[in-house]
Amino acid sequence: MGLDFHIDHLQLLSPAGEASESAGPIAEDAQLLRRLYRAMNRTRVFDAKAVALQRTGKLGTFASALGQEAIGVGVAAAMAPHDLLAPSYRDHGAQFLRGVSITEILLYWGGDARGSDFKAARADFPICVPVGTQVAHAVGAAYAFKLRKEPRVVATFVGDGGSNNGGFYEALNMAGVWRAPLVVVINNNGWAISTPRTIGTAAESLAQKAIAAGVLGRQVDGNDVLAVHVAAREAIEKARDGGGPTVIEAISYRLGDHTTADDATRYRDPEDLKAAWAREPISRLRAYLAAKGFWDREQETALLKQCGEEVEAEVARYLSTPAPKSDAMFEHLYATLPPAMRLQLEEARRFAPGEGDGHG
Amino acid sequence: MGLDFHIDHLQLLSPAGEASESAGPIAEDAQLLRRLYRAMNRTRVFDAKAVALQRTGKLGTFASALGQEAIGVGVAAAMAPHDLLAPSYRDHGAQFLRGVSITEILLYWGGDARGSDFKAARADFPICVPVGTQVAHAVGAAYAFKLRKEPRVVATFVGDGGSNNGGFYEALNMAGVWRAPLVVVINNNGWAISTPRTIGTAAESLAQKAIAAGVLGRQVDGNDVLAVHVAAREAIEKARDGGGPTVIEAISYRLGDHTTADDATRYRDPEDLKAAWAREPISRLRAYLAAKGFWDREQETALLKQCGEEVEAEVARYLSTPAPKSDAMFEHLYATLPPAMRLQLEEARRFAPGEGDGHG
Amino acid sequence: MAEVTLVEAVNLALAHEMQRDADVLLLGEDIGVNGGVFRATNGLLGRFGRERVIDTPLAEAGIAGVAIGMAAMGLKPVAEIQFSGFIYPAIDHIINHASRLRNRTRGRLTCPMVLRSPCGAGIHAPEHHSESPEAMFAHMPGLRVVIPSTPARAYGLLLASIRDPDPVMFFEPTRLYRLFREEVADDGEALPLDSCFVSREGRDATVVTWGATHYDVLAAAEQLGEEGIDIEVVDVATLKPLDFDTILASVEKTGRCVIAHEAPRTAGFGAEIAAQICERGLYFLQAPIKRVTGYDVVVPLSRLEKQYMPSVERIADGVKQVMEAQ
Amino acid sequence: MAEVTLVEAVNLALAHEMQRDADVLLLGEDIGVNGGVFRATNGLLGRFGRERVIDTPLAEAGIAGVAIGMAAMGLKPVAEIQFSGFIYPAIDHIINHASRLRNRTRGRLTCPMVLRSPCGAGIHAPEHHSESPEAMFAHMPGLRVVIPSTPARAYGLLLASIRDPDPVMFFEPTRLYRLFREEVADDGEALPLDSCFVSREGRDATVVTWGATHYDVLAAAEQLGEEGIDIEVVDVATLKPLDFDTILASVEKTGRCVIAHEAPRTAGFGAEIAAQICERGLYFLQAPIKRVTGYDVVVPLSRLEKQYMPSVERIADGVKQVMEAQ
Ligand SMILES: Cc1ncc(C[n+]2csc(CCOP(=O)(O)OP(=O)(O)O)c2C)c(N)n1
Ligand SMILES: Cc1ncc(C[n+]2csc(CCOP(=O)(O)OP(=O)(O)O)c2C)c(N)n1
Ligand SMILES: [Mg+2]
Ligand SMILES: [Mg+2]
Repeated sequence: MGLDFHIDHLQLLSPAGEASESAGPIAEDAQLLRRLYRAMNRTRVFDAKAVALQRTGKLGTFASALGQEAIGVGVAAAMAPHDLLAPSYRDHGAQFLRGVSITEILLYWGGDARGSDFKAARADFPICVPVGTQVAHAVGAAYAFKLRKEPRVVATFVGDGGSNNGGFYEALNMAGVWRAPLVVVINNNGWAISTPRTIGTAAESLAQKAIAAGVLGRQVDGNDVLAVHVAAREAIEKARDGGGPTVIEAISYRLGDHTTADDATRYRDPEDLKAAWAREPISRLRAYLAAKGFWDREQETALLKQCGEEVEAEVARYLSTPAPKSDAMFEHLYATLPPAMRLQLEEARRFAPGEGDGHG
Repeated sequence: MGLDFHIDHLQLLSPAGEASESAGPIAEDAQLLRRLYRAMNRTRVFDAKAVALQRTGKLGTFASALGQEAIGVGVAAAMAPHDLLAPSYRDHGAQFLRGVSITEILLYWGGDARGSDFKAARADFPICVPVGTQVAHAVGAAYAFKLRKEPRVVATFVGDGGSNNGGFYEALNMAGVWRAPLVVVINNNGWAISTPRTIGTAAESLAQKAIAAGVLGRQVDGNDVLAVHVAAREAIEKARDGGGPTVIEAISYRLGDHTTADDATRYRDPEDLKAAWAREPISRLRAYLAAKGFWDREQETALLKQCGEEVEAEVARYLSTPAPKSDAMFEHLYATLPPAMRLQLEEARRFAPGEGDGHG
Repeated sequence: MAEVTLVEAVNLALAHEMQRDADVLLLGEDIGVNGGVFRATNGLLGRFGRERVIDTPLAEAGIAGVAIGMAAMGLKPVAEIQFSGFIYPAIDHIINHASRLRNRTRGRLTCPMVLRSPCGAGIHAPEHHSESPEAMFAHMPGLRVVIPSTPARAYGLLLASIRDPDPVMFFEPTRLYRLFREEVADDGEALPLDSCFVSREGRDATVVTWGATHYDVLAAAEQLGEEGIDIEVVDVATLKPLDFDTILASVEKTGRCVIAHEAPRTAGFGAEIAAQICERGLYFLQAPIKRVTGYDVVVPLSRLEKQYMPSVERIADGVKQVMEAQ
Repeated sequence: MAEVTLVEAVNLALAHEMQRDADVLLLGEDIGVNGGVFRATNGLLGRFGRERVIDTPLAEAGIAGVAIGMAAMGLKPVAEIQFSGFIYPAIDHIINHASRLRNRTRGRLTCPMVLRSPCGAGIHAPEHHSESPEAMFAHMPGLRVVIPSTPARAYGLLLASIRDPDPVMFFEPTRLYRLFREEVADDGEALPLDSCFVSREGRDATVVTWGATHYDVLAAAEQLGEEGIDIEVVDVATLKPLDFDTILASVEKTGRCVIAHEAPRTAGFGAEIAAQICERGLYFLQAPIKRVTGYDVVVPLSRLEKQYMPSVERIADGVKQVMEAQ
């Protein structure tokens, strides 16, 4: 008697950018691969700019996705528009593909709630800061879709640190019981701020956390956007077909600081960081694309130029957005402001310093 | 690549009371087996009496361990006196072996906090009602022992329902990282009040929840006190030797209502209950003991008489315990009552109705 | 029109809204086949099916969290936390998400959910089954906090809570669940969520109260009436947002005020009411305010719970104190 | 004697007690190599080792729970919750266990733990990093709730909290962490946990406050002084159990009272203070009490946090209001 469990591991592109024999049709899908490549680059260009804005006092604390671009991009590219995203705070790579604008992400980290009023991704959840709580929201949304027989799937992201939180476990366990149409992606970037993954859990993998919930768990090379994308596509299809949830552990590395408020040199061996750069997802895909003739130097130059220009335009839009007024604290607190709170609103107005300066 | 996990299942005594070939020395240890048998019977006699007391208005709501006697007894009998117990609310079978008195357990369920001031098991945790929270306390205590290099092990019990709670997971995960000297026993009695185990989780076993924490998980037949005891002994020895925590899922069945406030006929198929009676632990062990010549009818009669008398004596002690006074609310709230609360204490005294009647 | 208990009124309201609105669904521990440990959801699984009456795993944080996800997608989940003593793990989702989702997204996503939970002492229940945590929630911006004191108010306020477009904490005093019956027309008429109720008019002093204590205040009012003291009783019912005007008008009339609640005194919601009187009604007061409440101790196990709760005697005594003071 | 910041004072106190008492140990997220995200535990891992300075997994409920288990076995854990916005999952263990263990076991087991957590707005931090949840804890019987307002008080009160035989919630206003320096002798002298501090004596009105707002109240006092209004400033410091006598004595002297705190007004701890004045000091009041607080809204993201907080201007304005009222 007894029970046996297996956690598989998927890698389609080696760190050197060579496709494995089992890579399948995706390895030949130049159009898709270029789309993924562009999106990853756009995320990286944005991240660099956002960090620079913070350094010059034009943005609040910011969490860059540097090195983990393949995860957000690979997953979001597998989603249908009517699917739903429940992001963490490091998933703008995915959010951009969902239609969230760079300006919105900047407004959010610039301390302006209007950044969460996504003009395009109307149904997607906003950025979630309390680590792991977004997984329960994702499960509830997935339940709603299932109940209404809408063929929609929810994808959510959580960190390696977050996967040790009770909220992650309770939500995943419910998803298992309810066979909710859900994909939980663990961005295992090796660190929860200064806490290495090995101090977070004794589990050999994070994918095996799915076993506790009776859910399928898989490991993928999170620096291999092909593997991420294929695993996400399979999980989303399974969920859409009523096959229930999947956990995907995507193994990557946080090449930057935790946020701009962090200084990783305090706790991280520079050698580790150097080694991780050798596995990073963008140059890996570039090597493959170049070798296949799917991508050349000119395209590269054009892409980086385009990303830079686009980001600059959005930054300008962000910087010229007038600051919110004190009324905004009271707006949308309830559908209708309780009359007794009117006095507070007026007090706030009375004491508001010259409102109206931009985010710069 | 990939990872493989195995959950084993231990049964040494079949439901018919036949020992398996691999049962080992315990199957011949008449003295130990008689001790286990006595303790299980004592628990059962107590449970019947406690339920009767509640029915006649002499006890508050009570949670019987009927059918699950092998779990508490099998585990507690494997503990050393200086080990520590962090019980749930259904573990008086274990607590009795730890030296907690019947009177204390009755006082607790009779609504008198003095029932948690164990005269013998001074260091053991009190009964824990918020499901699953005791596991974290157990981990903290185990950490303290490890830090101080005391060779003590903590055992804690949690239900099948509780094993789906985030608190269980967080605590177990910490225990895994810290290699805490801990044994977590999941009393899988099939039900969380009216919620069957299958609605609680999609996991094929509850032992596999340990995998998520990188901890060893085992399944045992929880109606087989030999299996429970052997598994507990192995886990405790491992923990004492620095080998870290173990999760033991003991599969049993709740033969009674959830508590005296519950009516299981509302939600439970009588056929299931009947089938479960055929697997219950006491008659199983009796059959084995009798077949081996370790136990006879006279011993049985004497045991039941003795248990009955002892329980009656303790019940009398419980019933004649004077009710607590209103001061008790203020005592032990802090090491020293804040002076400003003195007025409240006096107000309570002033309004206390004729204090001093017994629990009857 | 039938005479029903408070718990039956809760059941009627749930059934009514589930029938009327397919977006309403229930989730919680043991609410299905078992009909809830207090039978508040009795019969609803049979009528509305497993998909809309969900027996959840034992996970209060998860229950609150998934309810938020459902609500954000337009469902109207009514989640039950089996006892208020087990609501604490859900607080994170309530304060960090339920109460903020609308504000955070500038109205793009909303959270029309109700979190029901039995509360209070007095039924000889085990440890942790006698909590009164309403003040903690009344402190959280973006929430509504409701506690009914009669079957009719339970029915009307629960309907209103389910229909409200924002999250509502709905606490049901277990001691009142079966204490008395009252005529309740199952007519789908909601009661307002922004008003206190004047349960009894009186001249001499105002007693502001809610939940199970309301019952004892009315009993004290009878006793005091016989002694010639005529008290006005205000049932707060909706603690947040607070209809302070009704309280203020009463205190203006009577000039004296007792606040009675079961939760511990310090930083209980009675403090907020006293503070507002102090801010806006100071000159009405002919005597210091008196709070008659649970003591600042852990709710004791059942043998002492009566000594803990604000009894009829303590309430009457409190009123006499404010009557005597000059 | 060195001039230190508040966060350095916290560090000094932790180091002092760890050195003095081998039972003291620290646990929390990123408190080890990283020294805490605010550096409150900087250098302590190196000095006291991994076994006594524990970097935990990301699990606030678990952190509180294991700390209770450690404390019950006689250790003196000082747990850090990285920000008060993430303290909510820990509430269950705090209210259901930490605050009750001694009472529940009639003194057999105790819970000498401290739960430290940075609190408050004003440092342009991201969402959920600006909470002021002290009132929720002040409502829980069996706890102590402490909030220092200066480096010296942080040092002395933290020492006292660690030495206290019961659980203490210790909130550290992030805005004060590095705002100013003060001389602090690292002499191991604790401050009392049962007293408010009169930070400034004055004749005309009493301002009761705590935490970061204390700093602004002192600034307002300077301004008001120039305008001829002389306020007395009471730093509550220990909210629970409350030293109300010091507050009452001040209000008796001045006859006017403003209560200033950063948490939302409704059911904030200011309400408790106002209520007690209303009960015991009504006749001292020459004007209604005024609360100057955070509004009853979700703490906004950083662009609006200044508008949310009780500013020097709002505090001064509040004092003038109570001065004008008759
Ligand atoms: C519940 C909670 N606790 C603590 C924090 C503070 N915090 C923010 S991010 C973080 C680490 C998260 O690590 P991980 O889950 O691995 O995600 P990553 O940041 O690496 O993407 C912590 C502790 C938080 N946001 N939420
Ligand atoms: C956190 C929490 N939620 C809810 C309850 C109410 N309750 C008491 S026992 C129980 C079911 C527990 O089931 P299980 O863990 O399987 O233990 P069993 O009672 O079967 O031994 C519930 C829901 C509780 N005590 N604690
Ligand atoms: Mg991480
Ligand atoms: Mg069970």
